Amino acid sequence: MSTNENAREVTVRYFAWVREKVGLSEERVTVPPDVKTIGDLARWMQSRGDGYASAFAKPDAIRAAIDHKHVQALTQIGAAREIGFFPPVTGG
Amino acid sequence: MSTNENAREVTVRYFAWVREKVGLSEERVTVPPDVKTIGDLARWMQSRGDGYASAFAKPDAIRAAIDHKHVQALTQIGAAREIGFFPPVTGG
Amino acid sequence: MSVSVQEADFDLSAEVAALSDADTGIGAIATFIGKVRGEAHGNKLQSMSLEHYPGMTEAELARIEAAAVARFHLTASRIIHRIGALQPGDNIVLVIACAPHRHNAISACDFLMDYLKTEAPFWKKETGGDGHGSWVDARETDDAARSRWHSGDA
Amino acid sequence: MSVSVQEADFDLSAEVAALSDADTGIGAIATFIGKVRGEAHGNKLQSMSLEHYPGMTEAELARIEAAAVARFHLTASRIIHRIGALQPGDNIVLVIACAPHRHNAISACDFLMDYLKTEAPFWKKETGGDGHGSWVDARETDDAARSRWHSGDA
Repeated sequence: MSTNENAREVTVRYFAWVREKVGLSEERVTVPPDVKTIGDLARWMQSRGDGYASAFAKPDAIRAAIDHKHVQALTQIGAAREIGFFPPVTGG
Repeated sequence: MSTNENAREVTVRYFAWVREKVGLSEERVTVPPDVKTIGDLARWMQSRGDGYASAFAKPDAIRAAIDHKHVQALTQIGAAREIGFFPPVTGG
Repeated sequence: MSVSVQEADFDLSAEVAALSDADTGIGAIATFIGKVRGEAHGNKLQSMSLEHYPGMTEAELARIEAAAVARFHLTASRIIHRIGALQPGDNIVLVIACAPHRHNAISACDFLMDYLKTEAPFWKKETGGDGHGSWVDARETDDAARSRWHSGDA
Repeated sequence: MSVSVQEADFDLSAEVAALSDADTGIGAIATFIGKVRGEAHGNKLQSMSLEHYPGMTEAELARIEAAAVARFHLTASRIIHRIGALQPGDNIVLVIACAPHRHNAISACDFLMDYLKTEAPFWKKETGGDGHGSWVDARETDDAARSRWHSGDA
């Protein structure tokens, strides 16, 4: 399997109902070169199977973090080591 | 000693530096008929001796209560059973 | 709802438990403790003495507490104020406000302290490192803080 | 300053004492406890489960706490948030803010809870009396509460 020089491997973690719908809490993902932003990644996730399609059906309902910091849909993935997807938080 | 029909006996209590200057914490006082308000009473107190004169030298610096409720200088003494004089409060 | 004026110290956890353990409608508990600081106006404090107006104090505290309960829809509340001789680090006052949701509980604590500071008949006398005692002056900032809630509400 | 994410319950008095006993500069201690209520949206609650994002949670709580310390000039502070299975009446979260004066301590508690509610990565799943589990929806009122402090301050 050839690796595009722009493809990146990142750890992706899922929480709460995103985790339940995806059916995984964590995985290593090879991000295609045309996936530049968090929003791109959320939309690309929809194509990865029924669980993902359900979890990411409404990207606006999902929040994300890069390397443990909250980010927006337009944030570049850049050199992210870990990306988290989760619903709006409900602690406290 | 003849008692004017308009003279009233009340318990007067003193607190904090008012008490220290007066030299008493509590006394029964016969209020003259022309002393109608709390302000009148505070001014009349000045005439009762050196300690009182010192304690009531600045009536505006003193607060008062009638029967355990805060009152103002213009409040009528009326049928008060107990009058308290004290500095602005500093608890909490 | 209850108020206490006492020489004894209080136990925060025990007071909170007594107020809230039996009621699962309570989602929020805000507490405030005021303590004797080791310095006053830049001078070292040796001790503090708290005087109050017996009878009036309890009535004022109950009135202030009832106003907070009504205004913030509290489920439970408690005020304890100590009197007598206190040392730096000692507790002076405890207020607890319990409510279904957090903003009411926290605002009620704020309100209770602002009214207590300006209307409850307590007076502090501080004794400094030199042994000299002086009555604490009332702070205009306390009156200003109370007026945030609109005068006459409690 | 310290934050903890833990399954175990906490002891309010012990946490306050650990934070404040040694410092007589502290004149004001405000605390807030959030508890599991017995009802949610009119339905009886059987239990609650709290999930979080290990690593990110601690970082977010520390960031929020540092923002409160800087903004309100806190002398000491503490955040404890529980995770795992909880029952009605159980404690969920504790925040403590210590300061020389009361308004800073109380406002810091308010600020810490508003930011914690909207930025710390915790998620609640409620199980009702019928055994059905559902994830709690985020509340727009929490975002509105946070925006009182001006977005981007923490």
